[in-house]
Amino acid sequence: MKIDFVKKENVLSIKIDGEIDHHSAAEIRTKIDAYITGSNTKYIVLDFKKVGFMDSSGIGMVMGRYRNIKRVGGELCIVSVNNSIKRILDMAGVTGIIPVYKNQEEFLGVIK
Amino acid sequence: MKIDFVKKENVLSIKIDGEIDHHSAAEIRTKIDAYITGSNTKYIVLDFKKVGFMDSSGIGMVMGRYRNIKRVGGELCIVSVNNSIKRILDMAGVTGIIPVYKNQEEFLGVIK
Amino acid sequence: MKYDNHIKVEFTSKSANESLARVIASAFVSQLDPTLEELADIRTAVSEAVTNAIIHGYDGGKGKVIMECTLQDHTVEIKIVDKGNGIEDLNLAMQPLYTSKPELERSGMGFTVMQSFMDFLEVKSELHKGTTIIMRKCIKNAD
Amino acid sequence: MKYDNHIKVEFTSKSANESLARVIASAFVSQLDPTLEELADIRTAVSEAVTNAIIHGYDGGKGKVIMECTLQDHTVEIKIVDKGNGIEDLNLAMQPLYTSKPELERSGMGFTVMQSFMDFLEVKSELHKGTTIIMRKCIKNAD
Ligand SMILES: Nc1ncnc2c1ncn2[C@@H]1O[C@H](COP(=O)(O)OP(=O)(O)O)[C@@H](O)[C@H]1O
Ligand SMILES: Nc1ncnc2c1ncn2[C@@H]1O[C@H](COP(=O)(O)OP(=O)(O)O)[C@@H](O)[C@H]1O
Repeated sequence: MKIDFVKKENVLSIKIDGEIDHHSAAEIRTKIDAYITGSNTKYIVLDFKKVGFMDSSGIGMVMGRYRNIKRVGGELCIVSVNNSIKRILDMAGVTGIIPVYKNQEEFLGVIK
Repeated sequence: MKIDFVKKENVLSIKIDGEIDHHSAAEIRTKIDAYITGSNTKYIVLDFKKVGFMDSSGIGMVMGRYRNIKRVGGELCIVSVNNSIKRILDMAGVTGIIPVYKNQEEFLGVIK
Repeated sequence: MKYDNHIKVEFTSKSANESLARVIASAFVSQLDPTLEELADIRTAVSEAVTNAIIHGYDGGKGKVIMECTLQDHTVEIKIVDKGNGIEDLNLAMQPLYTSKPELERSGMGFTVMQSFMDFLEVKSELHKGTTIIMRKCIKNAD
Repeated sequence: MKYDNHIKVEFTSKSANESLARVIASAFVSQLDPTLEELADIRTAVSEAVTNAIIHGYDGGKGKVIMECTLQDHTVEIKIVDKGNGIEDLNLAMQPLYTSKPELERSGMGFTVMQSFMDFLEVKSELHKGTTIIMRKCIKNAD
Protein backbone atom coordinates (compact mmCIF):
# COMPACT_ATOMS: atom_id res chain seq x y z
CA MET A 1 0.00 0.00 0.00
CA LYS A 2 1.31 3.38 -1.05
CA ILE A 3 -0.11 6.88 -0.63
CA ASP A 4 0.92 9.88 -2.70
CA PHE A 5 0.05 13.39 -1.55
CA VAL A 6 -0.02 16.22 -4.09
CA LYS A 7 -0.91 19.65 -2.69
CA LYS A 8 -1.68 22.70 -4.88
CA GLU A 9 -2.71 25.75 -2.82
CA ASN A 10 -5.51 24.49 -0.60
CA VAL A 11 -6.37 21.41 -2.70
CA LEU A 12 -4.90 18.11 -1.49
CA SER A 13 -4.98 15.13 -3.86
CA ILE A 14 -4.48 11.82 -2.16
CA LYS A 15 -3.65 8.91 -4.46
CA ILE A 16 -4.07 5.56 -2.81
CA ASP A 17 -2.30 2.65 -4.48
CA GLY A 18 -3.25 -0.80 -3.20
CA GLU A 19 -6.07 -2.63 -1.46
CA ILE A 20 -8.20 -0.98 1.21
CA ASP A 21 -9.20 -3.31 4.00
CA HIS A 22 -9.25 -3.02 7.79
CA HIS A 23 -5.48 -3.63 7.92
CA SER A 24 -4.49 -0.96 5.42
CA ALA A 25 -7.28 1.48 6.37
CA ALA A 26 -5.61 2.06 9.73
CA GLU A 27 -2.36 3.03 8.00
CA ILE A 28 -4.12 5.20 5.42
CA ARG A 29 -6.08 7.02 8.13
CA THR A 30 -2.95 7.76 10.17
CA LYS A 31 -0.99 9.03 7.18
CA ILE A 32 -3.78 11.28 5.89
CA ASP A 33 -4.56 12.78 9.29
CA ALA A 34 -0.88 13.46 9.96
CA TYR A 35 -0.46 15.18 6.59
CA ILE A 36 -3.49 17.41 7.01
CA THR A 37 -2.90 18.48 10.60
CA GLY A 38 -1.63 22.04 10.63
CA SER A 39 -1.88 22.41 6.84
CA ASN A 40 -4.27 24.82 5.13
CA THR A 41 -6.11 22.04 3.29
CA LYS A 42 -9.61 23.01 2.21
CA TYR A 43 -10.41 20.45 -0.50
CA ILE A 44 -9.49 16.77 -0.22
CA VAL A 45 -9.61 14.67 -3.36
CA LEU A 46 -9.46 10.94 -2.67
CA ASP A 47 -8.17 9.36 -5.86
CA PHE A 48 -9.18 5.68 -6.14
CA LYS A 49 -7.68 5.07 -9.57
CA LYS A 50 -5.18 2.54 -8.25
CA VAL A 51 -7.41 0.93 -5.64
CA GLY A 52 -8.21 -2.55 -6.92
CA PHE A 53 -10.07 -3.70 -3.82
CA MET A 54 -12.04 -2.11 -1.02
CA ASP A 55 -14.31 -3.66 1.58
CA SER A 56 -16.58 -1.92 4.09
CA SER A 57 -13.57 -0.83 6.17
CA GLY A 58 -12.99 1.71 3.41
CA ILE A 59 -16.40 3.27 4.06
CA GLY A 60 -15.44 4.14 7.62
CA MET A 61 -12.09 5.50 6.49
CA VAL A 62 -13.70 7.74 3.84
CA MET A 63 -16.53 8.95 6.09
CA GLY A 64 -14.08 9.65 8.91
CA ARG A 65 -11.93 11.91 6.69
CA TYR A 66 -15.11 13.55 5.36
CA ARG A 67 -16.32 14.39 8.87
CA ASN A 68 -12.94 15.78 9.93
CA ILE A 69 -12.59 18.16 6.99
CA LYS A 70 -16.25 19.27 7.19
CA ARG A 71 -15.70 20.18 10.83
CA VAL A 72 -13.12 22.78 9.75
CA GLY A 73 -15.26 24.05 6.86
CA GLY A 74 -13.61 22.03 4.09
CA GLU A 75 -14.84 19.64 1.40
CA LEU A 76 -14.01 16.11 0.34
CA CYS A 77 -14.69 14.26 -2.87
CA ILE A 78 -13.83 10.93 -4.44
CA VAL A 79 -12.55 10.43 -8.00
CA SER A 80 -11.86 7.45 -10.27
CA VAL A 81 -13.63 4.63 -8.41
CA ASN A 82 -14.20 1.33 -10.18
CA ASN A 83 -17.63 -0.33 -10.37
CA SER A 84 -17.23 -2.83 -7.60
CA ILE A 85 -16.06 -0.15 -5.13
CA LYS A 86 -18.83 2.18 -6.32
CA ARG A 87 -21.34 -0.52 -5.42
CA ILE A 88 -20.09 -0.63 -1.84
CA LEU A 89 -20.14 3.16 -1.52
CA ASP A 90 -23.70 3.23 -2.92
CA MET A 91 -24.85 0.49 -0.58
CA ALA A 92 -23.75 2.47 2.49
CA GLY A 93 -25.25 5.71 1.19
CA VAL A 94 -21.82 7.35 0.93
CA THR A 95 -22.40 8.53 -2.63
CA GLY A 96 -25.53 10.38 -1.45
CA ILE A 97 -23.35 12.48 0.88
CA ILE A 98 -19.94 12.72 -0.78
CA PRO A 99 -19.60 13.87 -4.40
CA VAL A 100 -17.97 11.39 -6.79
CA TYR A 101 -16.26 12.69 -9.94
CA LYS A 102 -15.04 10.74 -12.92
CA ASN A 103 -11.47 12.00 -12.49
CA GLN A 104 -9.31 14.84 -11.13
CA GLU A 105 -10.01 17.06 -14.14
CA GLU A 106 -13.78 16.87 -13.73
CA PHE A 107 -13.45 17.85 -10.08
CA LEU A 108 -11.13 20.80 -10.81
CA GLY A 109 -13.62 22.02 -13.44
CA VAL A 110 -16.35 22.06 -10.79
CA ILE A 111 -14.49 24.03 -8.09
CA LYS A 112 -13.22 26.63 -10.58
CA MET B 1 -1.88 -23.12 -19.22
CA LYS B 2 -1.72 -22.67 -22.98
CA ILE B 3 0.39 -24.35 -25.65
CA ASP B 4 1.03 -22.92 -29.09
CA PHE B 5 2.40 -25.09 -31.86
CA VAL B 6 4.13 -23.49 -34.85
CA LYS B 7 5.41 -25.86 -37.49
CA LYS B 8 7.71 -24.84 -40.35
CA GLU B 9 8.82 -27.78 -42.50
CA ASN B 10 10.24 -30.30 -40.04
CA VAL B 11 10.84 -27.80 -37.20
CA LEU B 12 8.16 -27.69 -34.50
CA SER B 13 8.20 -24.75 -32.07
CA ILE B 14 6.22 -25.37 -28.91
CA LYS B 15 5.45 -22.26 -26.87
CA ILE B 16 4.30 -23.06 -23.37
CA ASP B 17 2.46 -20.28 -21.55
CA GLY B 18 1.89 -20.86 -17.84
CA GLU B 19 3.31 -22.78 -14.89
CA ILE B 20 4.78 -26.25 -15.28
CA ASP B 21 4.05 -28.52 -12.36
CA HIS B 22 2.90 -32.13 -12.03
CA HIS B 23 -0.70 -31.05 -12.74
CA SER B 24 0.02 -29.15 -15.95
CA ALA B 25 2.91 -31.41 -17.08
CA ALA B 26 0.43 -34.21 -17.69
CA GLU B 27 -1.62 -31.99 -19.99
CA ILE B 28 1.46 -30.62 -21.77
CA ARG B 29 2.82 -34.11 -22.38
CA THR B 30 -0.47 -35.37 -23.83
CA LYS B 31 -0.86 -32.39 -26.15
CA ILE B 32 2.71 -32.51 -27.44
CA ASP B 33 2.70 -36.26 -28.04
CA ALA B 34 -0.65 -36.05 -29.85
CA TYR B 35 0.63 -33.25 -32.10
CA ILE B 36 3.84 -35.03 -33.04
CA THR B 37 2.40 -38.49 -33.69
CA GLY B 38 2.27 -39.07 -37.42
CA SER B 39 3.88 -35.72 -38.27
CA ASN B 40 7.30 -35.39 -39.92
CA THR B 41 8.77 -33.44 -36.98
CA LYS B 42 12.54 -33.65 -36.82
CA TYR B 43 13.46 -30.70 -34.58
CA ILE B 44 11.48 -29.79 -31.45
CA VAL B 45 12.07 -26.34 -29.94
CA LEU B 46 10.61 -26.01 -26.44
CA ASP B 47 10.09 -22.29 -25.91
CA PHE B 48 10.04 -21.38 -22.20
CA LYS B 49 9.69 -17.62 -22.69
CA LYS B 50 6.28 -17.55 -21.00
CA VAL B 51 6.95 -20.15 -18.35
CA GLY B 52 7.12 -18.30 -15.04
CA PHE B 53 7.40 -21.38 -12.87
CA MET B 54 8.67 -24.93 -13.23
CA ASP B 55 9.37 -27.58 -10.62
CA SER B 56 11.06 -30.97 -11.07
CA SER B 57 7.95 -32.33 -12.79
CA GLY B 58 9.10 -30.27 -15.76
CA ILE B 59 12.38 -32.20 -15.92
CA GLY B 60 10.55 -35.46 -16.51
CA MET B 61 8.33 -33.84 -19.11
CA VAL B 62 11.32 -32.39 -21.02
CA MET B 63 13.43 -35.56 -20.82
CA GLY B 64 10.47 -37.69 -21.90
CA ARG B 65 9.94 -35.60 -25.06
CA TYR B 66 13.73 -35.66 -25.69
CA ARG B 67 13.85 -39.45 -25.49
CA ASN B 68 10.86 -39.89 -27.81
CA ILE B 69 12.22 -37.67 -30.57
CA LYS B 70 15.75 -39.12 -30.27
CA ARG B 71 14.29 -42.58 -30.77
CA VAL B 72 13.09 -41.55 -34.24
CA GLY B 73 16.33 -39.75 -35.10
CA GLY B 74 15.22 -36.23 -34.24
CA GLU B 75 16.55 -33.45 -32.02
CA LEU B 76 15.15 -31.35 -29.20
CA CYS B 77 16.34 -28.08 -27.72
CA ILE B 78 15.16 -25.55 -25.18
CA VAL B 79 15.06 -21.77 -25.69
CA SER B 80 14.37 -18.70 -23.53
CA VAL B 81 14.53 -20.21 -20.02
CA ASN B 82 14.71 -17.89 -17.02
CA ASN B 83 17.38 -18.23 -14.35
CA SER B 84 15.38 -20.06 -11.76
CA ILE B 85 14.24 -22.71 -14.26
CA LYS B 86 17.77 -22.95 -15.65
CA ARG B 87 18.98 -23.79 -12.14
CA ILE B 88 16.59 -26.75 -11.93
CA LEU B 89 17.60 -28.01 -15.38
CA ASP B 90 21.30 -27.68 -14.41
CA MET B 91 20.76 -29.49 -11.11
CA ALA B 92 19.28 -32.52 -12.87
CA GLY B 93 22.00 -32.56 -15.53
CA VAL B 94 19.47 -31.81 -18.28
CA THR B 95 21.54 -28.97 -19.70
CA GLY B 96 24.48 -31.38 -20.13
CA ILE B 97 22.32 -33.47 -22.48
CA ILE B 98 19.90 -31.06 -24.16
CA PRO B 99 21.14 -27.89 -25.88
CA VAL B 100 19.79 -24.61 -24.51
CA TYR B 101 19.68 -21.54 -26.78
CA LYS B 102 19.02 -17.95 -25.87
CA ASN B 103 16.07 -17.71 -28.21
CA GLN B 104 14.47 -19.13 -31.38
CA GLU B 105 16.75 -17.08 -33.66
CA GLU B 106 19.93 -18.43 -32.08
CA PHE B 107 18.69 -21.98 -32.56
CA LEU B 108 17.70 -21.42 -36.20
CA GLY B 109 21.15 -19.96 -36.87
CA VAL B 110 22.72 -23.17 -35.53
CA ILE B 111 20.72 -25.67 -37.60
CA LYS B 112 21.15 -23.68 -40.82
CA MET C 1 -18.03 -30.82 -15.08
CA LYS C 2 -18.57 -32.22 -11.62
CA TYR C 3 -15.84 -30.76 -9.47
CA ASP C 4 -15.37 -31.28 -5.76
CA ASN C 5 -12.65 -29.74 -3.69
CA HIS C 6 -12.14 -28.68 -0.12
CA ILE C 7 -9.68 -26.61 1.83
CA LYS C 8 -9.54 -25.75 5.50
CA VAL C 9 -7.32 -22.92 6.67
CA GLU C 10 -6.54 -21.96 10.24
CA PHE C 11 -4.62 -18.75 10.85
CA THR C 12 -3.54 -16.31 13.53
CA SER C 13 -6.00 -13.52 14.24
CA LYS C 14 -4.03 -10.58 12.92
CA SER C 15 -5.07 -7.98 10.42
CA ALA C 16 -2.25 -8.79 7.97
CA ASN C 17 -4.03 -12.09 7.38
CA GLU C 18 -7.15 -10.42 5.96
CA SER C 19 -5.46 -10.18 2.57
CA LEU C 20 -4.08 -13.71 2.93
CA ALA C 21 -7.63 -15.03 3.42
CA ARG C 22 -8.77 -13.18 0.30
CA VAL C 23 -5.90 -14.57 -1.77
CA ILE C 24 -6.67 -18.12 -0.64
CA ALA C 25 -10.42 -17.93 -1.26
CA SER C 26 -9.78 -16.31 -4.59
CA ALA C 27 -7.22 -18.93 -5.72
CA PHE C 28 -9.55 -21.69 -4.58
CA VAL C 29 -12.59 -20.34 -6.42
CA SER C 30 -10.55 -19.60 -9.55
CA GLN C 31 -10.60 -23.31 -10.32
CA LEU C 32 -14.25 -22.84 -11.33
CA ASP C 33 -13.42 -20.07 -13.82
CA PRO C 34 -15.60 -17.37 -12.21
CA THR C 35 -16.21 -13.97 -13.79
CA LEU C 36 -14.16 -11.07 -12.43
CA GLU C 37 -17.29 -9.77 -10.73
CA GLU C 38 -18.06 -13.06 -9.01
CA LEU C 39 -14.47 -13.22 -7.83
CA ALA C 40 -14.59 -9.64 -6.50
CA ASP C 41 -17.85 -10.40 -4.66
CA ILE C 42 -16.35 -13.43 -2.96
CA ARG C 43 -13.12 -11.63 -2.05
CA THR C 44 -15.12 -8.82 -0.49
CA ALA C 45 -17.47 -11.08 1.48
CA VAL C 46 -14.51 -13.11 2.80
CA SER C 47 -12.74 -9.91 3.79
CA GLU C 48 -15.78 -8.75 5.78
CA ALA C 49 -16.21 -12.02 7.64
CA VAL C 50 -12.52 -12.45 8.44
CA THR C 51 -12.19 -8.83 9.57
CA ASN C 52 -15.16 -9.27 11.90
CA ALA C 53 -13.62 -12.38 13.44
CA ILE C 54 -10.40 -10.47 14.09
CA ILE C 55 -11.75 -7.16 15.41
CA HIS C 56 -15.11 -8.19 16.94
CA GLY C 57 -14.57 -11.87 17.72
CA TYR C 58 -11.15 -11.43 19.30
CA ASP C 59 -11.15 -7.63 19.91
CA GLY C 60 -7.88 -7.40 17.98
CA GLY C 61 -6.24 -9.81 20.43
CA LYS C 62 -4.95 -13.37 20.13
CA GLY C 63 -7.00 -16.13 18.61
CA LYS C 64 -7.42 -18.49 15.69
CA VAL C 65 -9.61 -17.87 12.68
CA ILE C 66 -10.75 -20.82 10.59
CA MET C 67 -11.81 -20.56 6.98
CA GLU C 68 -13.21 -23.54 5.10
CA CYS C 69 -13.96 -23.47 1.38
CA THR C 70 -15.88 -26.24 -0.34
CA LEU C 71 -16.62 -26.55 -4.04
CA GLN C 72 -19.44 -28.78 -5.04
CA ASP C 73 -20.67 -28.72 -8.60
CA HIS C 74 -21.22 -25.04 -9.33
CA THR C 75 -21.42 -23.74 -5.79
CA VAL C 76 -18.73 -22.54 -3.44
CA GLU C 77 -19.42 -22.59 0.28
CA ILE C 78 -17.22 -20.55 2.58
CA LYS C 79 -17.34 -20.97 6.33
CA ILE C 80 -15.54 -18.57 8.65
CA VAL C 81 -15.28 -19.42 12.31
CA ASP C 82 -13.95 -17.69 15.41
CA LYS C 83 -14.03 -18.91 19.01
CA GLY C 84 -14.25 -15.40 20.40
CA ASN C 85 -16.83 -13.09 21.98
CA GLY C 86 -19.89 -14.16 20.08
CA ILE C 87 -22.83 -11.87 19.28
CA GLU C 88 -25.47 -11.10 21.89
CA ASP C 89 -28.21 -9.69 19.67
CA LEU C 90 -27.94 -11.08 16.16
CA ASN C 91 -30.92 -9.10 14.81
CA LEU C 92 -29.37 -5.84 15.91
CA ALA C 93 -25.91 -6.84 14.66
CA MET C 94 -27.18 -7.62 11.20
CA GLN C 95 -28.93 -4.30 10.70
CA PRO C 96 -27.32 -2.10 8.06
CA LEU C 97 -25.17 0.64 9.63
CA TYR C 98 -25.23 -0.90 13.11
CA THR C 99 -21.78 -1.22 14.62
CA SER C 100 -20.64 -1.78 18.19
CA LYS C 101 -17.27 -0.17 17.39
CA PRO C 102 -17.91 3.28 15.88
CA GLU C 103 -14.73 4.48 17.62
CA LEU C 104 -12.77 2.25 15.23
CA GLU C 105 -14.52 3.94 12.27
CA ARG C 106 -16.47 0.79 11.50
CA SER C 107 -19.40 1.44 9.20
CA GLY C 108 -21.73 -1.34 10.27
CA MET C 109 -22.03 -2.51 6.66
CA GLY C 110 -20.15 -5.82 6.91
CA PHE C 111 -23.17 -8.12 7.14
CA THR C 112 -25.04 -6.12 4.50
CA VAL C 113 -22.13 -6.54 2.09
CA MET C 114 -21.90 -10.29 2.76
CA GLN C 115 -25.64 -10.63 2.22
CA SER C 116 -25.78 -8.75 -1.04
CA PHE C 117 -22.55 -10.12 -2.56
CA MET C 118 -23.31 -13.79 -1.83
CA ASP C 119 -26.36 -15.91 -2.66
CA PHE C 120 -26.75 -17.28 0.85
CA LEU C 121 -25.67 -16.15 4.33
CA GLU C 122 -26.15 -17.88 7.66
CA VAL C 123 -24.79 -16.56 10.96
CA LYS C 124 -24.58 -18.72 14.06
CA SER C 125 -23.26 -17.18 17.22
CA GLU C 126 -23.12 -17.91 20.93
CA LEU C 127 -22.02 -15.37 23.50
CA HIS C 128 -18.47 -16.04 24.81
CA LYS C 129 -18.27 -19.10 22.52
CA GLY C 130 -17.79 -17.60 19.08
CA THR C 131 -19.32 -16.99 15.69
CA THR C 132 -19.70 -19.04 12.52
CA ILE C 133 -20.50 -17.47 9.16
CA ILE C 134 -21.64 -19.68 6.29
CA MET C 135 -21.87 -18.13 2.83
CA ARG C 136 -22.61 -19.68 -0.54
CA LYS C 137 -22.37 -18.48 -4.08
CA CYS C 138 -23.23 -20.18 -7.32
CA ILE C 139 -20.58 -19.72 -10.01
CA LYS C 140 -22.59 -19.43 -13.21
CA ASN C 141 -19.67 -19.83 -15.60
CA ALA C 142 -18.69 -23.20 -14.21
CA ASP C 143 -19.39 -26.12 -16.49
CA MET D 1 10.85 -6.26 13.35
CA LYS D 2 9.76 -9.27 15.32
CA TYR D 3 7.00 -10.91 13.36
CA ASP D 4 5.14 -14.07 14.23
CA ASN D 5 2.44 -15.64 12.18
CA HIS D 6 1.05 -19.08 11.54
CA ILE D 7 -1.25 -20.74 9.07
CA LYS D 8 -2.40 -24.32 8.77
CA VAL D 9 -4.01 -25.50 5.56
CA GLU D 10 -5.67 -28.85 4.94
CA PHE D 11 -6.70 -29.69 1.40
CA THR D 12 -7.92 -32.49 -0.82
CA SER D 13 -5.17 -34.55 -2.45
CA LYS D 14 -5.67 -33.52 -6.07
CA SER D 15 -3.15 -32.16 -8.49
CA ALA D 16 -5.07 -28.92 -9.09
CA ASN D 17 -4.21 -28.00 -5.50
CA GLU D 18 -0.45 -27.97 -6.18
CA SER D 19 -0.74 -24.43 -7.50
CA LEU D 20 -3.08 -23.48 -4.65
CA ALA D 21 -0.44 -24.57 -2.13
CA ARG D 22 2.17 -22.46 -3.92
CA VAL D 23 -0.09 -19.41 -3.93
CA ILE D 24 -0.78 -19.76 -0.21
CA ALA D 25 2.86 -20.27 0.82
CA SER D 26 3.87 -17.40 -1.41
CA ALA D 27 1.24 -14.99 -0.04
CA PHE D 28 2.17 -15.99 3.50
CA VAL D 29 5.90 -15.47 3.01
CA SER D 30 5.35 -12.19 1.15
CA GLN D 31 4.63 -10.54 4.49
CA LEU D 32 8.37 -10.72 5.16
CA ASP D 33 9.25 -8.88 1.95
CA PRO D 34 11.41 -11.65 0.44
CA THR D 35 13.44 -11.23 -2.75
CA LEU D 36 11.94 -12.67 -5.93
CA GLU D 37 14.54 -15.42 -5.81
CA GLU D 38 13.72 -16.39 -2.22
CA LEU D 39 10.04 -16.47 -3.15
CA ALA D 40 10.70 -18.64 -6.23
CA ASP D 41 12.79 -21.04 -4.11
CA ILE D 42 10.02 -21.44 -1.57
CA ARG D 43 7.31 -21.86 -4.21
CA THR D 44 9.37 -24.56 -5.88
CA ALA D 45 10.16 -26.46 -2.66
CA VAL D 46 6.49 -26.37 -1.63
CA SER D 47 5.46 -27.61 -5.04
CA GLU D 48 7.85 -30.57 -4.76
CA ALA D 49 6.67 -31.61 -1.30
CA VAL D 50 2.95 -31.23 -2.07
CA THR D 51 3.31 -33.10 -5.37
CA ASN D 52 5.06 -35.94 -3.57
CA ALA D 53 2.27 -36.15 -0.99
CA ILE D 54 -0.30 -36.39 -3.78
CA ILE D 55 1.40 -38.82 -6.16
CA HIS D 56 3.59 -40.89 -3.84
CA GLY D 57 1.81 -40.53 -0.49
CA TYR D 58 -1.68 -41.18 -1.85
CA ASP D 59 -0.81 -42.71 -5.26
CA GLY D 60 -3.03 -40.10 -6.90
CA GLY D 61 -6.02 -41.31 -4.85
CA LYS D 62 -8.06 -39.77 -2.07
CA GLY D 63 -6.49 -38.21 0.99
CA LYS D 64 -5.79 -35.01 2.87
CA VAL D 65 -2.60 -32.98 2.58
CA ILE D 66 -1.69 -30.61 5.39
CA MET D 67 0.57 -27.62 4.97
CA GLU D 68 1.64 -25.51 7.92
CA CYS D 69 3.59 -22.28 7.56
CA THR D 70 5.14 -20.50 10.52
CA LEU D 71 6.99 -17.19 10.52
CA GLN D 72 9.24 -16.47 13.43
CA ASP D 73 11.60 -13.54 13.23
CA HIS D 74 13.38 -13.94 9.90
CA THR D 75 12.68 -17.59 9.31
CA VAL D 76 9.81 -19.35 7.63
CA GLU D 77 9.13 -22.97 8.46
CA ILE D 78 6.94 -25.02 6.16
CA LYS D 79 5.65 -28.43 7.16
CA ILE D 80 3.90 -30.69 4.67
CA VAL D 81 2.17 -33.80 5.93
CA ASP D 82 0.41 -36.74 4.34
CA LYS D 83 -1.07 -39.80 6.04
CA GLY D 84 -0.37 -42.02 3.08
CA ASN D 85 2.04 -44.78 2.07
CA GLY D 86 5.15 -43.60 3.82
CA ILE D 87 8.70 -44.24 2.62
CA GLU D 88 10.40 -47.58 3.21
CA ASP D 89 14.02 -46.61 2.53
CA LEU D 90 14.59 -42.92 3.19
CA ASN D 91 18.25 -42.99 2.18
CA LEU D 92 17.42 -44.41 -1.20
CA ALA D 93 14.45 -42.05 -1.68
CA MET D 94 16.56 -39.00 -1.04
CA GLN D 95 19.23 -39.87 -3.59
CA PRO D 96 19.29 -37.53 -6.57
CA LEU D 97 17.61 -39.09 -9.61
CA TYR D 98 16.05 -41.94 -7.64
CA THR D 99 12.33 -42.31 -8.31
CA SER D 100 9.94 -45.17 -7.64
CA LYS D 101 7.64 -43.94 -10.42
CA PRO D 102 9.72 -43.60 -13.62
CA GLU D 103 6.60 -44.65 -15.59
CA LEU D 104 5.03 -41.30 -14.57
CA GLU D 105 8.08 -39.48 -15.98
CA ARG D 106 9.21 -38.51 -12.50
CA SER D 107 12.80 -37.31 -12.42
CA GLY D 108 13.73 -38.24 -8.86
CA MET D 109 14.93 -34.69 -8.24
CA GLY D 110 12.22 -33.55 -5.80
CA PHE D 111 14.20 -34.02 -2.58
CA THR D 112 17.34 -32.58 -4.18
CA VAL D 113 15.43 -29.44 -5.18
CA MET D 114 13.95 -29.05 -1.68
CA GLN D 115 17.38 -29.49 -0.16
CA SER D 116 19.15 -26.97 -2.32
CA PHE D 117 16.39 -24.34 -2.40
CA MET D 118 15.79 -24.30 1.36
CA ASP D 119 18.22 -23.84 4.25
CA PHE D 120 16.99 -26.86 6.18
CA LEU D 121 15.17 -30.08 5.29
CA GLU D 122 13.96 -32.84 7.54
CA VAL D 123 11.98 -35.86 6.36
CA LYS D 124 10.13 -38.13 8.76
CA SER D 125 8.29 -41.10 7.38
CA GLU D 126 6.73 -44.31 8.55
CA LEU D 127 5.56 -47.06 6.21
CA HIS D 128 1.74 -47.11 5.80
CA LYS D 129 1.47 -44.15 8.21
CA GLY D 130 2.62 -41.22 6.14
CA THR D 131 5.33 -38.66 5.58
CA THR D 132 6.18 -35.29 7.14
CA ILE D 133 8.48 -32.79 5.45
CA ILE D 134 9.86 -29.88 7.45
CA MET D 135 11.69 -27.14 5.58
CA ARG D 136 13.08 -23.82 6.75
CA LYS D 137 14.42 -20.78 5.00
CA CYS D 138 15.82 -17.58 6.39
CA ILE D 139 14.49 -14.47 4.64
CA LYS D 140 17.47 -12.12 4.57
CA ASN D 141 15.54 -9.00 3.61
CA ALA D 142 13.25 -9.19 6.62
CA ASP D 143 13.89 -6.56 9.23
N1 LIG E 1 -17.31 -12.43 14.49
C1 LIG E 1 -17.96 -11.57 15.32
N2 LIG E 1 -17.83 -11.70 16.67
C2 LIG E 1 -18.46 -10.84 17.50
N3 LIG E 1 -19.27 -9.83 17.09
C3 LIG E 1 -19.45 -9.66 15.75
C4 LIG E 1 -18.81 -10.52 14.82
N4 LIG E 1 -19.17 -10.11 13.57
C5 LIG E 1 -19.99 -9.06 13.75
N5 LIG E 1 -20.17 -8.78 15.04
C6 LIG E 1 -21.03 -7.70 15.62
O1 LIG E 1 -21.93 -7.28 14.61
C7 LIG E 1 -21.77 -5.89 14.36
C8 LIG E 1 -22.06 -5.55 12.94
O2 LIG E 1 -21.10 -6.16 12.08
P1 LIG E 1 -20.84 -5.56 10.63
O3 LIG E 1 -22.13 -5.43 9.90
O4 LIG E 1 -19.80 -6.40 9.97
O5 LIG E 1 -20.29 -4.11 10.88
P2 LIG E 1 -18.88 -3.56 11.45
O6 LIG E 1 -17.83 -4.62 11.32
O7 LIG E 1 -18.59 -2.40 10.59
O8 LIG E 1 -19.13 -3.20 12.88
C9 LIG E 1 -20.37 -5.57 14.82
O9 LIG E 1 -20.20 -4.21 15.12
C10 LIG E 1 -20.21 -6.49 16.01
O10 LIG E 1 -20.81 -5.93 17.15
N1 LIG F 1 5.22 -38.13 0.51
C1 LIG F 1 5.76 -39.28 0.06
N2 LIG F 1 5.15 -40.47 0.33
C2 LIG F 1 5.67 -41.64 -0.10
N3 LIG F 1 6.81 -41.71 -0.83
C3 LIG F 1 7.47 -40.58 -1.13
C4 LIG F 1 6.99 -39.31 -0.70
N4 LIG F 1 7.85 -38.37 -1.13
C5 LIG F 1 8.82 -39.01 -1.80
N5 LIG F 1 8.61 -40.35 -1.80
C6 LIG F 1 9.49 -41.38 -2.42
O1 LIG F 1 10.75 -40.80 -2.64
C7 LIG F 1 11.10 -40.91 -4.04
C8 LIG F 1 11.95 -39.71 -4.45
O2 LIG F 1 11.20 -38.50 -4.36
P1 LIG F 1 11.62 -37.25 -5.22
O3 LIG F 1 13.06 -36.97 -5.00
O4 LIG F 1 10.69 -36.14 -4.92
O5 LIG F 1 11.45 -37.71 -6.74
P2 LIG F 1 10.16 -37.99 -7.63
O6 LIG F 1 8.96 -37.32 -7.03
O7 LIG F 1 10.51 -37.41 -8.95
O8 LIG F 1 9.98 -39.48 -7.66
C9 LIG F 1 9.78 -41.00 -4.74
O9 LIG F 1 9.91 -41.59 -6.01
C10 LIG F 1 8.96 -41.84 -3.76
O10 LIG F 1 9.28 -43.21 -3.89
